[in-house]
Amino acid sequence: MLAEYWPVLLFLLVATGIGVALLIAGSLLGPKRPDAEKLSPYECGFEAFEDARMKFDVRYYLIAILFIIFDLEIAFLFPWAVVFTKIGLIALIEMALFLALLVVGFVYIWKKGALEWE
Amino acid sequence: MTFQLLCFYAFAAVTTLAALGVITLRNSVHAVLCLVLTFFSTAAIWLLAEAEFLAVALVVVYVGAVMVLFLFVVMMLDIKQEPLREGFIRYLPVGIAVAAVMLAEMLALIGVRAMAQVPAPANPAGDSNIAWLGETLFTRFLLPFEIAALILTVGIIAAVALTLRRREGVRHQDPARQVAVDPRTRVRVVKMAAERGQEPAA
Amino acid sequence: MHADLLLAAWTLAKILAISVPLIIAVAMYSYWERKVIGWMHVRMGPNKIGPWGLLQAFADVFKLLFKEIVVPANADKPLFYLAPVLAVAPAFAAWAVIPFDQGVVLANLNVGLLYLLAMTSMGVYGIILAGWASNSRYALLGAMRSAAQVVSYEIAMGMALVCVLVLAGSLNLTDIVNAQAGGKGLLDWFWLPLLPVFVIYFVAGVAETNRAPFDVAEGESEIVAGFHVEYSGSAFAVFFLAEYANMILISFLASVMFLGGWLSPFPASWGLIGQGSWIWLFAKAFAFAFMYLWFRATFPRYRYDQIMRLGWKVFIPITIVWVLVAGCMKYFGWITAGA
Amino acid sequence: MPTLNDILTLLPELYLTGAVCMLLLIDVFLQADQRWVTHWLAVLVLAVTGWLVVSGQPTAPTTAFGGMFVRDGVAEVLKVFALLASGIVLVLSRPYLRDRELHLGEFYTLILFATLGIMLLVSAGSLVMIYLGLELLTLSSYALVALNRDSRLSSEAAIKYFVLGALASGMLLYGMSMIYGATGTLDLGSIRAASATSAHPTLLLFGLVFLIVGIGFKFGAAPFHMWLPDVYQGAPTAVTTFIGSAPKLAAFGMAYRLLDSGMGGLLVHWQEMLAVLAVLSLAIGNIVAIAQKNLKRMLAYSTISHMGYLFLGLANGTPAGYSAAMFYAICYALMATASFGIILALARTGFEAEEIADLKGLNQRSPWFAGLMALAMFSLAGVPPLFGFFAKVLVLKAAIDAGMLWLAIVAILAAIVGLYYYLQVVKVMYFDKPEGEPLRAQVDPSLRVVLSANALALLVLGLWWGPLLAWCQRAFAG
Repeated sequence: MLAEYWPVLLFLLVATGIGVALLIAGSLLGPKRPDAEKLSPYECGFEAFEDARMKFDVRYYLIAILFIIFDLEIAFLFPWAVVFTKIGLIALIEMALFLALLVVGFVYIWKKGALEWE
Repeated sequence: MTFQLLCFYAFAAVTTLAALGVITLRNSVHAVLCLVLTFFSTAAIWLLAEAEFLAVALVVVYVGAVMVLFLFVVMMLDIKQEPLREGFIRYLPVGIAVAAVMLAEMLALIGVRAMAQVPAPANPAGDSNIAWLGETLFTRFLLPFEIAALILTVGIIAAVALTLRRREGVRHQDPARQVAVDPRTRVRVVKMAAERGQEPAA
Repeated sequence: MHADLLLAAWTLAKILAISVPLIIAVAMYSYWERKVIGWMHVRMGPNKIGPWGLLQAFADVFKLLFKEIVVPANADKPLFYLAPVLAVAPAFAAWAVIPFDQGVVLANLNVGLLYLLAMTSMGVYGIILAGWASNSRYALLGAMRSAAQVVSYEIAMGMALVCVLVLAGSLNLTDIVNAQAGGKGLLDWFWLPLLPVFVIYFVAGVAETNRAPFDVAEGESEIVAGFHVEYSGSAFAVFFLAEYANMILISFLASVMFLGGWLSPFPASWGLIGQGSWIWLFAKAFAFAFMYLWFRATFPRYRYDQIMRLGWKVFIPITIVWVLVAGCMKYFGWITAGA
Repeated sequence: MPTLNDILTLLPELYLTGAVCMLLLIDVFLQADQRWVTHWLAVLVLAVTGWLVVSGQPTAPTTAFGGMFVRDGVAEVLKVFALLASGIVLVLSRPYLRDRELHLGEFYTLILFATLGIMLLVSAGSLVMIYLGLELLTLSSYALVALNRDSRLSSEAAIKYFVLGALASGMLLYGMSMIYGATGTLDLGSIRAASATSAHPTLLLFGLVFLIVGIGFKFGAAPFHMWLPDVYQGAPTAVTTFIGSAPKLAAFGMAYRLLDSGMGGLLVHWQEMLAVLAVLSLAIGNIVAIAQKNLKRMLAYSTISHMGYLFLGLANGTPAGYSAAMFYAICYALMATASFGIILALARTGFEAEEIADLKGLNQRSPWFAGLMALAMFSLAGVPPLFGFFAKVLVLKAAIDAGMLWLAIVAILAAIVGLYYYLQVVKVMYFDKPEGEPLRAQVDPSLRVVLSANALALLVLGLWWGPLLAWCQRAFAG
């Protein structure tokens, strides 16, 4: 089994290498003439008057949390999809129940308006 | 075989160093990235132990989802680093003591495995253990599986109940309503008789 | 030891045989994009450099390489450089499991589908880090929007993959293609039983790559270029490479999952034309890649609230239902795929 | 493959799951002023679940889903009282929550989910089920504690609870993985069988230590009690009432399943560990409680000391000891609902009634509530002839029977110290002059009825404890 993964590892290294190589090539070939105006962050003509890192709407976190939960459900679905025909009808019912619980949560967030983006 | 062992040590070293980075780096975003690296190299180690599905699932769930949330939170909270570090030295002895106990435990566990000479359970399903894992999960561990769904549902409720709030008095546009405006309700076309204006002076 | 080195070199050669054409494909794709959109706008598109302007893309690459990489004053320098690498690495590494023809695949992983999901989910790091490391408002806003959007559509994509998996019964991509083989040619492919999911998958793929009409993250009329507004020179080129490599990847994946990969659309009984070949796969992928450009030239940009609504309130419910529908199809033998 | 029998064995839990999902869906379609529908439906659901538990109780212990789930007498008793305590909490909380704009549907669904977690936990037949049941319970509890998002104290308490709770879960999980490593099974019965002949006793012991630490955290026993006072004080009182009552039954159930069903072969080892925890809890809980000005905080330290008493019974390691401990857990849950219930009854908009000084002269203002509070305090202190007294006698007897006379002596000394701060509350209510605004108790009739019944039950059960004790003993007899 592991034999199949060496190429993947190597590919990851090569892919990283491509990115790094391009960056290095760019920094070697390109000029380096910094000045204060050039280095100031983009602010449509204004001076940047404070640190750009700011607090965000809590909705973004909520999306991230919901994403984790749904991602976990998907992680459960993968092994199920592989074996459910072997296990039989019970597996289908099981997953229907599992998804039903998920749908209950989904209806809840929907009705609560967590999916509205205003 | 030796190459495999070499890989194991390399990944183990990366895991350890990255984990060290998590607790020592001053910049919290850097620390989170170290944690990502820790998870990633742990996944690689699991892969070396032939736990194929679990390894990739670790990347999908932890690296791909959980750590994204971490990054969101850490990035946006903009934590000031200095006060956080005050307790670090003070609690170091306690931490080391706990770590020592954990190490002893691990050694005990490894010792047991070595003594018992239990070969790592062979891949029961032949080429892939995902089928084996699926079968176990959906037959023997059916009840725990459904309870896991319940826990996830509670997670959804808790997340929404604790974070979502309708802010009063915030004015916002509802673009859908803006777009749905019917011109007939906004513009009145009035018919009137043409008036004769003043002739411009020649 | 000697044999091992030889094997490593051979693998490396195979990897380069995938990556180098991919880089060239990205260059030609960007040329093709400008050409196609030009035609759709009744313009000529690039036509000065090389015959029919074919060398335009390469000229652009060289121009970018010789430009300065401007690092903003308050940027987090290591992360600023790390972000493009993190964007491009998964976009390339995902290609390791794409089967180009029967047996022509770099790594025939048992969990290939999950591996793809893992790689696509890592792409979001490049975006978030680019936005944060730049320390610029526009970049950060763009990054947050983009990350939330990518993450939302990833669920729909993941669910769509599960539907495919249910019918194919294997996470291995070669097996998935073989499960779509049958006597009836294109009627055996998964797009038919999974029609809604097929549409969702490709549309979600467009949103996942932040392309028009879902390109609010870099809607130039509101937040300039989004997360990579501060990137210039070759650092920008790397982001560009990652984005286009991802688009081509999605095109290939849609072909492999739903349109039978290298299988011929004609029944096997039709002789030579009914035989599978990598040409079919490339033709299908080209069609999808063309759709990307067509969308961009045709559709006005979605609003952000519309994008989120589409992802969460339309795609996710449909895919959840279709997972069970596909389960029933498979279980009750309504379709014979994978047999 | 699940059979019909499996489903029937699990019927109360399945019903509760379905009902709470329905309730969640109904609630999101209700307006805020229709929340009473959710309220009474939730109470009804608990009652029906209780009925299902009792009516479907098999004569002999039954397992379902391949030993994952155990339905025996212990589970029955604990479930009935957990459901009862949750029901009491729901009724007592409504006026309090309504005054504070916390009367949310989530409160009900989370309490019901937590109760479901308790039911699964006390019926667990496998380490996985213990962990999942516990997570269901604690995850809901964290969210409940943080329910009042505008309160800094509440959020802080939730964070503390969450961090330490997660740490405890981690410990528990670590211990479980050790035990799994040593025995190669997750099933509690098989673990017990395997532990007797295990070739790796060191590893088992290591696992046991971590289990005990995890249990200690969840009980809130000293020295793992740090989270408890802050959480009790910071959480909205309605939520404190819940986490102070029903989950204690779950904690007992978990300890029983883990230590007796699973690690019964290592009795001699965990007996001593529990004894240490008991002494520390008794000492720290009672002594620190004296210094408290805040009633909720004082009751939190009192909880710690009561967990010490509970451990006395558990450490005995015989059916008699377990039944004494279970009796104590039930007794404590009812005393907690009563005493926190008084705080709920006296609180009103903008006023929490949670300082001991707030109770000054309660007798003049509201003699009935003062009387109920006095009953609860006397019972907590263990004054005869109340419920708490008899429960204490039972666990002391269990400790002496187990040959831990010194432990019993410590417990008696601790009880005498405890008498001081409980009587302090009574003194304040009856002998101090009222200050500030007059206290007005809630007029909600359901609250009055349930609270009165709850407090009077402490008296009635103190006089007429026979049937309850017999029920507890029967549970462990089989």
